Amino acid sequence: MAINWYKYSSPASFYFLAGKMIPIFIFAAVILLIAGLYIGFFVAPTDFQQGEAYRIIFIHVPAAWMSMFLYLVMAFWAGIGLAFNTRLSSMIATAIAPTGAMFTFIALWTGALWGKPMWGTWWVWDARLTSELILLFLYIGFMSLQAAIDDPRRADKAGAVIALVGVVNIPIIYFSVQWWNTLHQGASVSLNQAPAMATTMLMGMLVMALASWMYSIAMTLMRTRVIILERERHTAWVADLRDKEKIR
Amino acid sequence: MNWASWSEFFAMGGYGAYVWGSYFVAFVCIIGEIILISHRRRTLQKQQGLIYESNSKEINDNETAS
Amino acid sequence: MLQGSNLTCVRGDRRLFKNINFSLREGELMQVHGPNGSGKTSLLRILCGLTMPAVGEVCWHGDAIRSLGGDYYGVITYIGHLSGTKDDLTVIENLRISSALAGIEISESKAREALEYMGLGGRETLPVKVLSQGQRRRVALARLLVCKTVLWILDEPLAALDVSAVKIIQVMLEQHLAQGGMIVMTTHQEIAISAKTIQQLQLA
Amino acid sequence: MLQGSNLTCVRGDRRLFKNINFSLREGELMQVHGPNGSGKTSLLRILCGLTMPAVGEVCWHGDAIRSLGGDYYGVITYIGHLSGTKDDLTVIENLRISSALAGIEISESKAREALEYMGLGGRETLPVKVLSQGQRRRVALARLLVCKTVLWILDEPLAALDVSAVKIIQVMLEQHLAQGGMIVMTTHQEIAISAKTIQQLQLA
Amino acid sequence: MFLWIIQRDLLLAMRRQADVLTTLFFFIIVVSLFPLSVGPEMSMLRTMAPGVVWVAALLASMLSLGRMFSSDYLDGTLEQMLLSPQSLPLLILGKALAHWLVTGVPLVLMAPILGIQYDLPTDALSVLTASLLLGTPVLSLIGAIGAALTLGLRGGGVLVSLLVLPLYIPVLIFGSGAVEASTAGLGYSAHFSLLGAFFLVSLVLAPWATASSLRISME
Amino acid sequence: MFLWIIQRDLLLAMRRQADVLTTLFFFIIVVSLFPLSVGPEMSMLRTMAPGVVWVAALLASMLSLGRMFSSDYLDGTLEQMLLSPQSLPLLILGKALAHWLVTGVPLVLMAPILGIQYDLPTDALSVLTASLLLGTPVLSLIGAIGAALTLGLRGGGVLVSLLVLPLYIPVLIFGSGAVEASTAGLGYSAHFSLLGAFFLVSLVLAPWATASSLRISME
Ligand code: HEM
Ligand SMILES: Nc1ncnc2c1ncn2[C@@H]1O[C@H](COP(=O)(O)OP(=O)(O)OP(=O)(O)O)[C@@H](O)[C@H]1O
Ligand SMILES: Nc1ncnc2c1ncn2[C@@H]1O[C@H](COP(=O)(O)OP(=O)(O)OP(=O)(O)O)[C@@H](O)[C@H]1O
Ligand SMILES: [Mg+2]
Ligand SMILES: [Mg+2]
Repeated sequence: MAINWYKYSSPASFYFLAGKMIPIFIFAAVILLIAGLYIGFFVAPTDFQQGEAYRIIFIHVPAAWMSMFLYLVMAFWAGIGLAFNTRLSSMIATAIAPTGAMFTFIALWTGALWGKPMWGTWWVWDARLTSELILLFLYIGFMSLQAAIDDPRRADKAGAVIALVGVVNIPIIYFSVQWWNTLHQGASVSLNQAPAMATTMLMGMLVMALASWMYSIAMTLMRTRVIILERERHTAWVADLRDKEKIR
Repeated sequence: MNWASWSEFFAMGGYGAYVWGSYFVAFVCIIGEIILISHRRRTLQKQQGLIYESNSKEINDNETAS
Repeated sequence: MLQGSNLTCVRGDRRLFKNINFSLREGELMQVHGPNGSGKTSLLRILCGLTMPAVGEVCWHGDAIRSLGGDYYGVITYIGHLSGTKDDLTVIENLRISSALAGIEISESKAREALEYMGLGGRETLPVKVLSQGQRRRVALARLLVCKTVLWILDEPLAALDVSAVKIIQVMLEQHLAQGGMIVMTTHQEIAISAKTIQQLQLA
Repeated sequence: MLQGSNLTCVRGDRRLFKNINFSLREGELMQVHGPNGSGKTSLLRILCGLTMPAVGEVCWHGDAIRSLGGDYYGVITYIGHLSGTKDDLTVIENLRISSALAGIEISESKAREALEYMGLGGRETLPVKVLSQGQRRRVALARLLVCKTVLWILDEPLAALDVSAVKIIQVMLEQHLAQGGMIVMTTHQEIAISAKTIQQLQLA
Repeated sequence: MFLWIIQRDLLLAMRRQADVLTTLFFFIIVVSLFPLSVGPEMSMLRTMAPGVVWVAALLASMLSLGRMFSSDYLDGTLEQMLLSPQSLPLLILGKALAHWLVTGVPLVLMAPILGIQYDLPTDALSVLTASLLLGTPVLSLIGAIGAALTLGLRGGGVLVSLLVLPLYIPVLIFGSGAVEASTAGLGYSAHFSLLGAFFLVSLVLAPWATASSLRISME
Repeated sequence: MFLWIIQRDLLLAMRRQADVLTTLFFFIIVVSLFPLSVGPEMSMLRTMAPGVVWVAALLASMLSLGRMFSSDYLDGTLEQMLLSPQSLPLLILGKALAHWLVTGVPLVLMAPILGIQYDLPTDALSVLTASLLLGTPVLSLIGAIGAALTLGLRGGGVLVSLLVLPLYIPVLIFGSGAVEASTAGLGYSAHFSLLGAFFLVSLVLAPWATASSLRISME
């Protein structure tokens, strides 16, 4: 018989399933991270325009990608939770937000550290950079709203509304690039110098991006598990779990 | 291999501060996040006087039994 | 007919009540009793559809109220702990606007009449913020005189009222019941209402 | 000794009462009666010094209260229609802070004890905003248990309370009077308090 | 019904007499602060003008958001609104319209005068006014969502700005962008059609989102 | 006693968890709005920077004024404060201090980072921070008067700004003036001594003025 997927939409089953999956994802993340860093620092050659500073790319670009992607994933789960009143999906959305905010912060930070040597300034008010900053605000707004509401059910629903409204905003901000003269380098600047270098760099970036993926999944699962315990601490299955552990 | 020596590696062609600053902060964020989550879990356990850490096999048995 | 089946209410970590069943017919009064914090207000809000019960369903003539939406709101009047009056508006404006909100537009003279009846004569044009506690409550209750709804859900309507006002309310409730209305109410004060059937619901 | 001489209160273009005279001694209770809007709250606020009377003077042991200022505030406790609790703080924080504000710092255990006595045991760490109407009132009244003031001025202390809470308050008031305290209070509900002397002041 | 709500909110605004005036006054002060703190060079001021006016409009609109539902919430009127047989999104539309009439319209009327202070050319002035006319209703509509979500959360005043400002940003960009484009002699019809699109989208979606936020908040 | 009040207000702020953070983010967002609507030219932004940061600080402080007394008023705590045997001006000083700790201090800490985004030189940054450090307490103290006067006038949020902004303007002018003077290479000690004078005067007078305003509002 096929796996009963529906079963895993109950927090209890998800809790145990997630418990089993976390080590796998952490392991994958560590392996990929080591591989990615190795490629980034030892295989990829020096860029003749930017010198060694370009090696920031291996953290900057995956972080920037993740920051945007995680927002969409978060809004998706929050929306599912709002529409179908499934507790678990709302919890996942809540669990994704801090990780997404962290990646946004990393993208901003590494970008700033890259900007100083490249553009001679930590910050410019350019569309790409500004939109990333706004993304950070969207994450923080989502988290502060949820933190300000005591009742978890209400927090879930209110968070979902703001997350979904925020999604409408993302493409708008993203396309506003066309009205602005952008300073932020696109892919063309340093990648097309030599084909060999482009491939190793691309490889490094992709491996690091995969590592970020695995890491994000692991963190989300871990945080979801904690949230489940916090919210379901009065249910029978948590009590069962607790008793069993005490006896042992 | 790009680097003749470790010191050259750490210097990053004069951009050491920027490159390592980026990687260091990113690393701190990641570790910080992990610590925050496990801290949250531990306070929960302390509050409730519980041990949630589960032996997945035992739980599995329990699940199929029920 | 208002029916509650299997109603359970959970607040925070506390289950206030569970498995409450009742059915209320035309001309019947249900008094909800219980000590402070036993969940009377929570129950009344569930009956209005302002809160969802953790388990169970409220039905109006057989249909779940959550599926009825606006149609249900057209037949109920809820008066809670808060009076729902705006401090900055005058007494008469408050009454007319709150009635309009409930779907009944009333003329100025009709409003004056209702206020006169509630003992607020001569105070129609004062802003509500200068009124005394009991007078505010009267303004809120005046709405019962002008509305044409069947089901009244009243949360401690007598709080802050003096004896003469309690009398007025008592008569009003009895008339409503005699005309085939239904009432669900809570109160910590004693009030003797004569009605066909009075159900008593005791919480915790 | 609290004395009111010739008190007159004017609100807007309405004179609520005039020429009220009374004097209240240790161990005495004064109940202020009157229909809604007759000026009971206004009188109590005048006795606290929150409002100035249009005519007349309130004296505490012979000195006009407006000349006493902070010293007078040290001997009275006023509990009005509003509960004076902060929705976002927990029950116990509210009690401790409101006591501190009144000049008495109480320990956590003392506060818990008072709350337990008021029937709020087990709810000490809930934010006040989730409490029921009657429970909020109890939090406000818990202050009477910890304060050491002589004169209590209570505006409808029984509103929203259930019978068991009314009982608690009644005992509390009697004890205070027996210890030589003074109480001025209003209420629309019947409450039988045994005291040396009970003065009845009827407004309007 | 719809009219009753608008009428009620306007009546309340009138009752608090100086209400309309104060929003306006706030707007004027913020706009006038800049020349004070930046200095009097005209060319500089002219470049800044659309941005400053728009930011001020946005802040003025945001500042008064708290009022939109919170007093209704505290005194129980909102409960009654949720229990009204009328359509809730329509009620909300009425409230947003009243909000706009009180906060938006005065700004639109005032903008040309302030623009003159910043030495804007005449056609830039009219573009500025038009962009405000199209943009400020969007601010009221979107703001309603934020106000509804933060209802009853004390200290919501700052939280609401955190939620709403990122959503205001596109309006700000295209609103001030239109004026800049016109000063630069470029076409600004694209900006306007985008503003119009925002307006339509928010007109259709915001009342619903606000209605569900209100139900969530009152749960 | 004094400590109790501060502690209570800080506790309230903490209870609304992200409260301090939200003020901070409000500040950051407002500061970021200007480049969005004015455009990204650095030289322009540099000139605007002190004005923008100061206006934002002023707004952040003003926005949270409503909170200072109104919730205490609505739930009756304020009545109790007036009846407290403690000195009322001292209580108010405590509240103003708590307000400053929650709204002012985060801004002071954040200002250098925002200054960097606007590309301000290092010494201008330190002058900016110092001017904020001296100026923001004045904002809280003066704000308290306005908040007390508009108490109970619903919709006071905007009215308070009407009352308070004119009083804030001198602080704004000298605060941002100090930074400009330093960028222009002129002395800025005169600005600072004026700011200091404002601080002392408001420290002495504002609590009394607020106390009597409160008594008037509660009459
Ligand atoms: C605080 C400053 C910065 C921020 C917020 C930022 C943000 C971003 C974001 C959001 C992306 C993903 C965009 C996409 O996938 O289309 C990205 C990609 C990238 N960034 Fe940055 N960035 C910053 C600074 C820099 C600097 C200084 C450089 C190099 C001089 C740089 C080089 C790149 C490159 C090469 C990419 C990859 C583009 C691609 O995917 O094709 N960034 N950045
Ligand atoms: N988050 C929460 N955690 C724990 N208990 C809660 C929570 N929220 C509400 N409660 C409890 O739920 C109850 C709500 O009671 P409700 O307001 O329905 O009482 P009531 O019967 O109307 O009382 P009253 O007679 O005082 O009006 C209170 O006892 C309150 O303490
Ligand atoms: N500006 C005004 N103009 C006219 N009348 C006013 C004005 N301000 C207050 N009043 C009247 O003053 C009275 C105040 O009454 P107060 O609050 O003291 O009554 P109370 O005896 O406490 O009544 P309750 O039993 O309802 O609490 C009310 O009748 C009110 O209508
Ligand atoms: Mg109740
Ligand atoms: Mg009264």
